[in-house]
Amino acid sequence: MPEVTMVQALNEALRFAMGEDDRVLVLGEDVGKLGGVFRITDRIQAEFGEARVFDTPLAESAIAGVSLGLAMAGWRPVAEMQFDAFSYPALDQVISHVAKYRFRSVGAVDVPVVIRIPCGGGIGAAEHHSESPEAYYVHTSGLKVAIPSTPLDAFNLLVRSIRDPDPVIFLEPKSRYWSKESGELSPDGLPFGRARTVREGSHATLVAWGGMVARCLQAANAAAEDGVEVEVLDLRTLVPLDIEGLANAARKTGRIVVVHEAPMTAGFGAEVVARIVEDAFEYLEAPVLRVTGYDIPYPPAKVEEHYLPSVDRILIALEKVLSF
Amino acid sequence: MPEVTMVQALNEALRFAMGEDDRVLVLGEDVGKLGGVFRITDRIQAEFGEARVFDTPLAESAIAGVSLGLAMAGWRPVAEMQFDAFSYPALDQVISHVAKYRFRSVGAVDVPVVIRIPCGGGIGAAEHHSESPEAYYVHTSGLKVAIPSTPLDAFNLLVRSIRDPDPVIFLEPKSRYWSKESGELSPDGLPFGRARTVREGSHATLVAWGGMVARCLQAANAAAEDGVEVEVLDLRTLVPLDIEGLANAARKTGRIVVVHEAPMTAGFGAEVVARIVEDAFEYLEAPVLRVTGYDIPYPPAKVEEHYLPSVDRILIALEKVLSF
Amino acid sequence: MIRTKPDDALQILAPDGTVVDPQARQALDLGDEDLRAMYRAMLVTRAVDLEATALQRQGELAVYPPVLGQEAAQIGSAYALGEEDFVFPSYREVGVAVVRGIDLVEYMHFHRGTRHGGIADPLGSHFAEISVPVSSQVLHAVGWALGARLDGKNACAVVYFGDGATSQGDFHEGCNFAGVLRCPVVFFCQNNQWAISVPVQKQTAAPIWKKAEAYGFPGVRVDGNDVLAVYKVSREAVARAREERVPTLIEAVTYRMGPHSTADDASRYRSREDVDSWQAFDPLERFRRLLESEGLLDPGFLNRAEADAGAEAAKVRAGIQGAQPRPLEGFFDHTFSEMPDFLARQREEVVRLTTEEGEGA
Amino acid sequence: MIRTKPDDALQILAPDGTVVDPQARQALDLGDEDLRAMYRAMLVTRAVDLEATALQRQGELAVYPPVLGQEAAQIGSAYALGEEDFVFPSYREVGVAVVRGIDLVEYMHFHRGTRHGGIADPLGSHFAEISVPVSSQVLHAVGWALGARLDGKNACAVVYFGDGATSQGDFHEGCNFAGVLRCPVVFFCQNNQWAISVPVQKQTAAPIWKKAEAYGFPGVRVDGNDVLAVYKVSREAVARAREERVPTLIEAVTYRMGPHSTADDASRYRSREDVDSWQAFDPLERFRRLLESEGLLDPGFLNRAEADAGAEAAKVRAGIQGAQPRPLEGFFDHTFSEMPDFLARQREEVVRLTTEEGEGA
Ligand SMILES: Cc1ncc(C[n+]2csc(CCOP(=O)(O)OP(=O)(O)O)c2C)c(N)n1
Ligand SMILES: Cc1ncc(C[n+]2csc(CCOP(=O)(O)OP(=O)(O)O)c2C)c(N)n1
Ligand SMILES: [Mg+2]
Ligand SMILES: [Mg+2]
Repeated sequence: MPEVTMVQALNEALRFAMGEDDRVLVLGEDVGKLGGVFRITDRIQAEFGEARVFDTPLAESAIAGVSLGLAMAGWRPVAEMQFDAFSYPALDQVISHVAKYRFRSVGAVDVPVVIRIPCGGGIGAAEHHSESPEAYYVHTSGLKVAIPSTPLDAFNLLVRSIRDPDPVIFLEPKSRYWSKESGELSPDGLPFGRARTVREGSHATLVAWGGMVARCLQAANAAAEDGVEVEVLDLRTLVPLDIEGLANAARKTGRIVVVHEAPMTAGFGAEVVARIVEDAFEYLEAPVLRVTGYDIPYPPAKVEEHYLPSVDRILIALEKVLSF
Repeated sequence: MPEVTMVQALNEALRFAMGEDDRVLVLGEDVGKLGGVFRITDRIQAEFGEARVFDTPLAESAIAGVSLGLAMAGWRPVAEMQFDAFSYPALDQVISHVAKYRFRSVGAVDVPVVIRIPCGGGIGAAEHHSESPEAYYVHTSGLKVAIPSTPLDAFNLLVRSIRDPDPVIFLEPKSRYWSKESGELSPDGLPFGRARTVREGSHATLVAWGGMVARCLQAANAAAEDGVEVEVLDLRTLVPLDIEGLANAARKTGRIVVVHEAPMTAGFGAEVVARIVEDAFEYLEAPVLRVTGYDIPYPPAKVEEHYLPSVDRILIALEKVLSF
Repeated sequence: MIRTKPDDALQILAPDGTVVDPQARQALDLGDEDLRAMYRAMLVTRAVDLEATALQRQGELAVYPPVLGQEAAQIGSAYALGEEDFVFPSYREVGVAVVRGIDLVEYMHFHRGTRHGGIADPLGSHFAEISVPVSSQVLHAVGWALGARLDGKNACAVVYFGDGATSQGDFHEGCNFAGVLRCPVVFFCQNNQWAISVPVQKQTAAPIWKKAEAYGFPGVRVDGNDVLAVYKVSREAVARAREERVPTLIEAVTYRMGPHSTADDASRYRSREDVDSWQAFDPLERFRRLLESEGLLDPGFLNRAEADAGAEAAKVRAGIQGAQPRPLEGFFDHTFSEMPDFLARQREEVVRLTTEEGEGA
Repeated sequence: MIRTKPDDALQILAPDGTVVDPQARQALDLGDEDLRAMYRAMLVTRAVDLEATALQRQGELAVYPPVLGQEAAQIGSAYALGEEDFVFPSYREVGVAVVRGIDLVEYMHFHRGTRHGGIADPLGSHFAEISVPVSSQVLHAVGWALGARLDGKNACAVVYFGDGATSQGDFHEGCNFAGVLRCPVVFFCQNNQWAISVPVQKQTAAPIWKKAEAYGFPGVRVDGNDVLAVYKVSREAVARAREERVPTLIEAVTYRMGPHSTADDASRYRSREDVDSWQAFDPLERFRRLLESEGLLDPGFLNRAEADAGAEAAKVRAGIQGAQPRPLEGFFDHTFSEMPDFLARQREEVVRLTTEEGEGA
């Protein structure tokens, strides 16, 4: 198989899922003829028809709530939110119903709804187009949250998300949309909750997801030039979280830095720190540190490079945990 | 001054604020004649008139967005959301505009909007009436978040929130609404970001806010019977957070448990752990543990006592950090 | 304020039970047994509703929102549905539940605080979980209807909500979706004049039925205390939804005779006289007079129906009194389709603690 | 599809510039200088808009949403406002900004990615920050209008949004609030037929102007490419808002001649012919012909106006080309009214790192 971008891999995943299960639907703003503003649904409508792939009116709360209703009618909707910040109008439906309907019905209703959300910054986009909302979703009990960092993972995780009888918030790091990878696009049954060791290392561990995995790899490579071997862990799914993998990281290196784009305060990085502290405190050689977006709204694109965790900031944090 | 309940203290705070500044408005569902379902606005409309205190149509996104518009017209709206889960339809307006408008306008627009939200469980309420949404708000840069645990704090913090030129999410722990305290209701300029030591202790520290402060105090008293002296810290405001106070707690006891009602995963407790780890790792004698609601949707009222952190669960966690 | 008929509202029975539209009366596809069944359902609803209020006063329910006064709106519309149609209720639809044969004990578990949702088998009974966030269920109904259309089913969704609910964004988004995506759905608004303390005049500046104009489908106002008129417009709306995939917005003008819920003190915002003035429009009384005049109320039936109503109420009482919730760990099992490890850990803690507690006691 | 006039739309000028409603033409409170100023504003808008598109192609702007084809809707409505009225724009309102004298360089900073909002002094200029989340600004306008009413001001808010925006809950909630709370606000919808790739026929099943029915205030459809007709209905709506506290929904039927934004490839969803067919309705051309026929286009004025337009475009180019954002730490200063400690700590890190970087470079 030649190289594919993450965009192509996601497109193939939708094709594959629609092919294997004719209850799968695709809906959202501009997902039809246009193929979505990022072309994730490119030619899907032409292939599967307007009944199974359709443009909705411009209303995200409805997209989420209608998806739940479709699931109650036995369909498996895959809904697209056009950008991160435009998933916020749907939060009420997601929190109060999509996440809770199985629970509310004491198990009587499956909710096989996937909500795809392009997320994160680093692509020079306008205001409200670069947010990293994962913490909102992760804190909402009843949701699974996946966020791939590579094309193959994107394919596997999306196919798996669509097969899942539970609601999955599927976050797509825009900054990795055009990254490439080669390999076989056949779903290998990648289970949720298993982090991936992207790079082995014994001195310290970087924990990341989505767009920051590549950044961490850069930092690890830079550190390697100074003889420091840094392990990089890609969480892949935030719910369920690979708690075991995190504890192992603590056991192995005892020095951990977690990196994310979202603001620091109450970001998912805090959860990673808290989990490690709870489960593996005795192995920690240094405080688990966070390198994150700052606690201000996402700034204009032309200064985003100073806002997002940089290789330098990651290296500084690594140095701190290494010299603790 | 005789004893007042938190309900009365909040009512007095609104009165006081409306009296000292005739730009203060009160709006929300049923805040007029009814005085709100919890009577926080009892008789306020009769006193200040229908122009300054008014019922809105049943639409929370509008309540938030209209409040921002009112602020742009030079008013200081104090909006009521009827219950925690009914603040979710307003999340988009709160996240994308109320929190960001000062930032978006590069400082040109003040946003003196207070959004009051009764929150938390423990009062036997129906589904969607017992949520603890603080993490959503805390993670949203640009918002301040206050949550009193006593009537006097409620008065002081609300008066101060209304005076604040920034948007404040004002969380009111329903389980404490009818708790009583005596003291002078004159605003003492209680600044944000200063935690309160509710009880001194040298062996371990409990960190909490809102409804769980009282529970922690119970646990501390129980521990005292066994000769264990537990300090209890009430954060009072989550943004800004008393980072110094948390670090001091680590320095003083080195053994910390944080307690909250919201689900554990990515709750604000994780932030407390992460902050302490970052700022005071070397003083920690034990992992900072969390005692929280479980990672399921808030359950039916009749089982909530097993869901919410109990004195027993807090004592078990204390034992763990003490025997580490 | 209601006169003998709300403005623009369709009516078949005057408040005194006389037929004001004989043609419409004749055209109804309702036999004697149907009429009796509807009356029986109204009696059952009234009895169960009053019993629930009493149960709340006795501490057996945590809180209860009475349907008192809205029985015609609920029974008339629910009776117009077929088995395959799917009901999406708010929190005040016990009358609809009665007609649909919903397990009323399970339903009351919601109000007791022992289970969420209140509907044991939503997919089997075609009756969704009780929905508290106002208007949120509108979207689920539209989604279900869209799904039914995609499946080529001859069925529609019917969603119930109040006058206050029409102010919510979800109401609008749902209606608009349904109009443009041709979803077979009936939007059934019970305008009971109040959203807790807010009168409908402060809720919106337009008549509710006219809001359908915004979505390109018909809107109709009906006297919501006239069970036959409600049945008629509902029947037409259901047919339009199923056959033409055209939604309808029905505004049933009625009145909330009780407080918003048992926790509400309505005297703070409305006068006893206002409420009393609506006594003359009682939907049961109105329908009773019609049945009487049509000779359908033989004492045998009436006794049986009243006995049934009492029995249903008693069954609810017996079933709910002292009823226990499943233990907390039981709820863990239904958060996800399978239990993830991190949750299993938490569940174990719950089991351990509650077992210890049990043993300690 | 537009014929010579959209159905039900108010029109004063036919597409060829002839007056179809002489009475309305005469009744306008516009002198010659007004007409010339409006035409000039349209020229400036066209020039700045084309320049912005060019700037984007050259990498000077990150992305830009052209207003091409919608100039009459924007200039006609903005010209109807007074100083005290407050504009709440979406992201496609450069024509309104031109009329209101907004600093266009600052405005373009938004599209360059060097500042948010784009409006330097919203409270002073009575022009709110550019709003990207579709329909969100509707609520701010209603809130401001309510505030103005409470202050007894003789002013209204005017909120701009598109056809797609009418599907959002915020649009509905805002209109409903305004209707019932009697807010002096004009809801100005530019129905440019498209929401990115979604045609208005797939957006809603009702004519947009009719949606006003749902809120109890007037709705009106106007030919959005006829600057005089737009002016007339806007003027009336502004008066109604200010004097009667009655909102109006205006649907200005127009066409988005360009792509949704410079990032969009419109050929994926609409044909060149569709777009070309709207060339005949160009709003500048239409108005030019009228002015010509009324003898207002002397070469002196025309040259000056065209020169002004070019100068404005050049000024935008000169101001924005290579323009730098304030450094990141500058943004920290405007997150809260005062810098809290935790943020100061983060700000220090930024300053340290960017200084080092600067020194390293
Ligand atoms: C989104 C949301 N906001 C607020 C509430 C609180 N609340 C419960 S019922 C109600 C009034 C509803 O009025 P209406 O829609 O007319 O229905 P009714 O209760 O009269 O049947 C309110 C405000 C809620 N349940 N959901
Ligand atoms: C809440 C929200 N959802 C989605 C988007 C992405 N988006 C930007 S513009 C647009 C279409 C808007 O169409 P319309 O309201 O007709 O305005 P127009 O662009 O035609 O001027 C969409 C979907 C957004 N900005 N905000
Ligand atoms: Mg009502
Ligand atoms: Mg448009």
